[in-house]
Amino acid sequence: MRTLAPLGRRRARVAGADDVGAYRVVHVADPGAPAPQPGQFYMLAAAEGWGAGHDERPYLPRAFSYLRAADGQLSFMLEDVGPGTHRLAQLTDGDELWLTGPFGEGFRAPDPGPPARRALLAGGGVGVPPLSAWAHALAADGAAVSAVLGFRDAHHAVGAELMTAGDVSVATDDGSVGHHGLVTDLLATALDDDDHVVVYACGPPGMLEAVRALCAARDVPAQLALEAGMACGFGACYGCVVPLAAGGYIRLCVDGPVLDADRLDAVPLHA
Amino acid sequence: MRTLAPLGRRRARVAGADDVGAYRVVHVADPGAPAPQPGQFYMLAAAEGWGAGHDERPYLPRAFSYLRAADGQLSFMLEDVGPGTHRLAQLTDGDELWLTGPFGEGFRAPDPGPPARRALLAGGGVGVPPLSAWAHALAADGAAVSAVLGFRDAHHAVGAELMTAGDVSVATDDGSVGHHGLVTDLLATALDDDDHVVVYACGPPGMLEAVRALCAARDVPAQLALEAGMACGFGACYGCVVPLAAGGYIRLCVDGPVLDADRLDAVPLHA
Amino acid sequence: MSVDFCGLRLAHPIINGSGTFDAIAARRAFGDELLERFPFSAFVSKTITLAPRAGNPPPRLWEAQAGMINSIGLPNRGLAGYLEHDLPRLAQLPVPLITNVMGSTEAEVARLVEAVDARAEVGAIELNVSCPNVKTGLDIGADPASLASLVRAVRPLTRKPLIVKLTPNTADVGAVAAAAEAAGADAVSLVNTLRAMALDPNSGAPWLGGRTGGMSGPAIRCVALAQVSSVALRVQVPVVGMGGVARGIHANDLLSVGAVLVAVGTENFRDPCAGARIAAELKSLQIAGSGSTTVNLSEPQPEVELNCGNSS
Amino acid sequence: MSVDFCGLRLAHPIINGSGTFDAIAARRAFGDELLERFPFSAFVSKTITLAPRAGNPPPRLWEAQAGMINSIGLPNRGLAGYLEHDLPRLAQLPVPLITNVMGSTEAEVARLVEAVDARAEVGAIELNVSCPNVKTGLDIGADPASLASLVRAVRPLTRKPLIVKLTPNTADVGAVAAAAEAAGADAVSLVNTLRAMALDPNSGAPWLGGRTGGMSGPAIRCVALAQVSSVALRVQVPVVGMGGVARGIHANDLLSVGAVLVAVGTENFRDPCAGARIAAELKSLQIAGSGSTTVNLSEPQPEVELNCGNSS
Ligand SMILES: Cc1cc2nc3c(=O)[nH]c(=O)nc-3n(C[C@H](O)[C@H](O)[C@H](O)COP(=O)(O)OP(=O)(O)OC[C@H]3O[C@@H](n4cnc5c(N)ncnc54)[C@H](O)[C@@H]3O)c2cc1C
Ligand SMILES: Cc1cc2nc3c(=O)[nH]c(=O)nc-3n(C[C@H](O)[C@H](O)[C@H](O)COP(=O)(O)OP(=O)(O)OC[C@H]3O[C@@H](n4cnc5c(N)ncnc54)[C@H](O)[C@@H]3O)c2cc1C
Ligand SMILES: Cc1cc2nc3c(=O)[nH]c(=O)nc-3n(C[C@H](O)[C@H](O)[C@H](O)COP(=O)(O)O)c2cc1C
Ligand SMILES: Cc1cc2nc3c(=O)[nH]c(=O)nc-3n(C[C@H](O)[C@H](O)[C@H](O)COP(=O)(O)O)c2cc1C
Ligand code: FES
Ligand code: FES
Repeated sequence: MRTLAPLGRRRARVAGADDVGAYRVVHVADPGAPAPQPGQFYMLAAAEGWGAGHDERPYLPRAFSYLRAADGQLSFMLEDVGPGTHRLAQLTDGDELWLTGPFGEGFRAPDPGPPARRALLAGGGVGVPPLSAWAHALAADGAAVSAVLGFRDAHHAVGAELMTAGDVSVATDDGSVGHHGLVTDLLATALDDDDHVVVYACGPPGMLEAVRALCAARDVPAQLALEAGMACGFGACYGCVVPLAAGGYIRLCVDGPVLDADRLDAVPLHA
Repeated sequence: MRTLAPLGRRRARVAGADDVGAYRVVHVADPGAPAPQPGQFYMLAAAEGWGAGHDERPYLPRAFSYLRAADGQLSFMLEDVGPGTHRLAQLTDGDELWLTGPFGEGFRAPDPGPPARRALLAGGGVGVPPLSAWAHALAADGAAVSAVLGFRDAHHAVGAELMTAGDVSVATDDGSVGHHGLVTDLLATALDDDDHVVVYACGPPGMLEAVRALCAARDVPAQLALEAGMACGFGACYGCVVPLAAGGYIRLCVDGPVLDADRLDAVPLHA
Repeated sequence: MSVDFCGLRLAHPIINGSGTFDAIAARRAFGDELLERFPFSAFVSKTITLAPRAGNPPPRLWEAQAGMINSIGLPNRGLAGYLEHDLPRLAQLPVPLITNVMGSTEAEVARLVEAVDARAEVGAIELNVSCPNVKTGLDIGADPASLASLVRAVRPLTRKPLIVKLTPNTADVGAVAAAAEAAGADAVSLVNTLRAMALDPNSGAPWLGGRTGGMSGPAIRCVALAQVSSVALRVQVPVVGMGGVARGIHANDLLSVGAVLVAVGTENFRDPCAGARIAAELKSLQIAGSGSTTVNLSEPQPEVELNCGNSS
Repeated sequence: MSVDFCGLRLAHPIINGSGTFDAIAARRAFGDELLERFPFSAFVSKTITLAPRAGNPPPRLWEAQAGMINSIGLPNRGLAGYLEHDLPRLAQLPVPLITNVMGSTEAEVARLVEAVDARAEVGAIELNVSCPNVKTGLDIGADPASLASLVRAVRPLTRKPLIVKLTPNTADVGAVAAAAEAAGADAVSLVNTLRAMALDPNSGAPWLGGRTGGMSGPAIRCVALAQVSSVALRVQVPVVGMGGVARGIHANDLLSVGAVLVAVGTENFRDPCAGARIAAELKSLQIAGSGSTTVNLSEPQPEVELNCGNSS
């Protein structure tokens, strides 16, 4: 599912930002822009002060899935992991940023069946935004949605609040909230329970690879929203490639970021 | 007159900043540092966001004469003319900057005579800070000080308020305040009146050259505080050179910025 | 602003750098609006090789100070795939096409040039010579002699304008450009990326899948300007200048030192319409009068510097 | 952290780049505190020439993206002035002295090396070969053959360690380094500045008094790292790495690819104690264990890339 992006970057106003546990949610005014598809992403760069961080970075824009898109406003959820996210996390009401997108292919609905497969969402950390957007779209179509989410600790687990549709169960590495262990434990239990599902997953590479292996072992179809280092987001640089099981590479920004799990031998650990 | 600089750069807190007409005055806490000599300068760089301006500049620190030094606090007066001054003019209470200095040779007092020469200060625009510091020092020694200052217009002429010692007359290019014309007109009149003076001047190259020529023609000793593009401020880069009448170059940062006017054939128009 | 370049009439002097804009992928992302407001006055293809190439293993990108390093590794469908799949789609663009090709032997390059020459959709051919000579290991484009022999060999094979894209990783780019001109090049373009490297902050091992890569972006702009300037002083044929161009004034600088066209590369990643924006900024500069009036750089340097003009 | 470099025992691996720190001027600015807390483990002089040089007309500086261009033009008192005036003062520094010399003929360089060799205060001699060969016009340091003959000619004239400072403006810096080693160099240092240019935003004429200049600072760091890496793979003698080092991790990167010492240049302008700071940052990196354990870069590149590893 792909919505075309308006040609070029646009200067957009930050309409507000708030902290949600360990994460920052930034709201951006994007009036009159086409509605994106869950799983699509945007390239963001602060209009001011982009380039004065450590080692004079960031220089390139950064890719972010949208969390929510409504009433001419986009919301993004990000974690400060380096100079780009650090700068973006500083933005507040009235600041401006450069915005391009939406880019890429989003999630595809389970084929109708009969019997229709349920949607089972599995996410970790900053994997929440595309899954949350997808849960909303599915719920709006009256589909049943359940999600399993993993976080480092209680402070990060607050991010689960952003999963505002479907029934959600949480796991934390330190057991401070919900299941003490990996989100894939919850996924496995859910699949034991009912595996006539399509798994939709987004999260850190290690978690995605575990999801892929689990679903492959059980013959459960899965769509994975991957990440890769990106310079452009629209197929110009050939930088964001992921190796396919069939051989060769695809550019994640134009052929992804959502991929059918069975196209991969493994989720690349870093790109 | 030279005060040695503490070795290395120090991270200093901005203690406040205010607008004075077209200029920005920035107060910097510099506790325990040695008292500088009027005419000496410091190299400044914002601790954050130094390097994200036009074309990713500024990169190097910027040179500024001090306006006032008292009670462990330094004050600078600057005009936003490019990425460095622009960023520094944004700093407010609590922000931090990198500070090195004091650097260079300051003004030297008129030789005692008898009969002692009076100090006549001539300045334009951002030439005010070193002259103001010098006027304070002279006044503190009970010497009579008068100053002629030139500005673009009324908005800039507010900067004359920073000349808080001696009696001051002002000229503006547009005549909106004081004499309608050049500060050198005022200087000439003052010299007609009494030329048993030492002229101390700081300002734009064109004005300094006019002062130099005027004083040379009348055999009046003059000390000029010059400017040049600087990378380091302490003699390391050999970038800040000024050609001497005697031939060869001197580094303005270690052999200046104050020079006896008779060492120059002309004040270089840009360096 | 319209420019004649080797007989091609271009609406303005701003084109793209090879491999920094994929018009086919961009159309998937932006739709037909791309055709209605195409950012460049000509479109330069990514480098095409005889056989298909997968390109380098990731990571392929490193973000540097005011620039980036890439080790993309020239992925492409190969000549046949390009002619059959890409060229018909590219022909739908509203601007002339320049096809960029590279081979590691004269025979390979010859086959590429002949095949591209046969296609009416192509307006000009650009030779990417930033490719090691299989014998010497040195970039063909770094050595005037081997470059001259390559150009002489393929020059007769096409009537289309032949642009030689020079590598900046050489001692005397002016000499290389002069050799290309003498061998029959209709134009030269520069700079390609500067050889660069980055280490993984965690492991200390080379970050890029290709171990080393090519530096581009504003960080190389002043180096590119110096090289374009010395090439423009050495050759009569038109020069396409590029390297770190992000704003109209940067394009104007390259035109001032003698370039006829300016290519935009890395800035396209930050702004998909960088080409159109820079062309507009350039136009307003030229209207404002501060536009390029090629300055005479050929005067000797200050006497004292005849020996060491460029050393510190 | 202490290092043995050609028989000189240095307290840590961080020295200054020639021409980026004037210890005599710095003592005028900072007083004797400079001697008590000298930032470098050895002091490298600015380049000395036979005759005094005034240097280039101003402007000599251009601020670039994450770096700068200089056209200083090697101002110096000349050999006699250096020996008589500077050397006694430099001898008061608490660290070994390395004297950097340059000449435009072998005879000139020979006289410089002999004269400096005679002075006990000097611990090592660095040859700046970023100087055009009067015959070819090409930088001596850009051409393996002329460099080798120069080094062979002067090598016998001194027992002190002889460091050859290479120019980055060459096609194959590894080959040049190998030639210097074969001719008897005890060490090589790189990179010198990259040839670069800037235009006056108002007039469009070259900004720098020397028309072109040398680029330095973070903008060249990744280019320098690639060059130091390829040199370290080609020579056995110790390598002094430099180019854009501003923090401990940058020094660590250079050590990781095989440098033995790291020189800090432009960062000294921003932080007069950069040398000491970077040495401290390096030390804490090495304690933290993420310190340099020279990585093996000599494996072949991925098969697909043998042809075009460094091209995009
Ligand atoms: C399609 C897509 C959607 C995404 N959605 C989200 C989202 O919704 N929320 C969110 O928080 N994040 C999201 N991300 C990830 C986000 O883009 C990255 O976290 C961000 O780019 C990091 O930039 P940074 O400057 O903060 O950190 P960086 O410094 O760029 O560090 C991030 C990683 O890049 C690598 N790296 C380090 N230095 C360099 C360098 N100099 N050059 C190249 N690589 C380097 C390291 O592996 C490091 O772990 C998404 C990514 C993609 C591709
Ligand atoms: C000893 C001394 C004392 C000073 N005292 C004061 C003071 O008290 N108050 C004050 O306001 N100013 C003072 N100055 C001047 C101040 O240092 C400059 O205005 C400042 O450095 C400008 O930096 P910028 O980035 O704002 O502007 P820039 O962009 O640096 O422009 C300033 C000038 O630099 C040149 N320039 C433009 N681009 C570049 C480039 N890329 N590289 C190199 N040069 C370029 C142009 O000539 C331009 O007019 C002093 C200067 C010196 C040397
Ligand atoms: C990601 C990337 C891919 C590139 N691919 C090619 C290529 O396939 N062929 C080529 O001749 N140049 C290629 N280049 C070089 C550019 O065309 C251009 O010469 C260089 O990037 C300098 O311009 P810039 O600084 O504006 O990017 C590539 C550059 C980048 C950044
Ligand atoms: C202002 C300036 C002057 C320099 N002078 C010399 C010199 O006299 N001799 C020399 O061999 N290198 C000289 N260099 C080159 C430096 O020693 C160093 O090789 C180069 O700047 C790269 O290091 P950096 O990026 O850390 O500055 C000079 C560099 C600068 C910036
Ligand atoms: S990010 Fe540039 S091609 Fe995908
Ligand atoms: S500013 Fe560097 S020597 Fe004067």
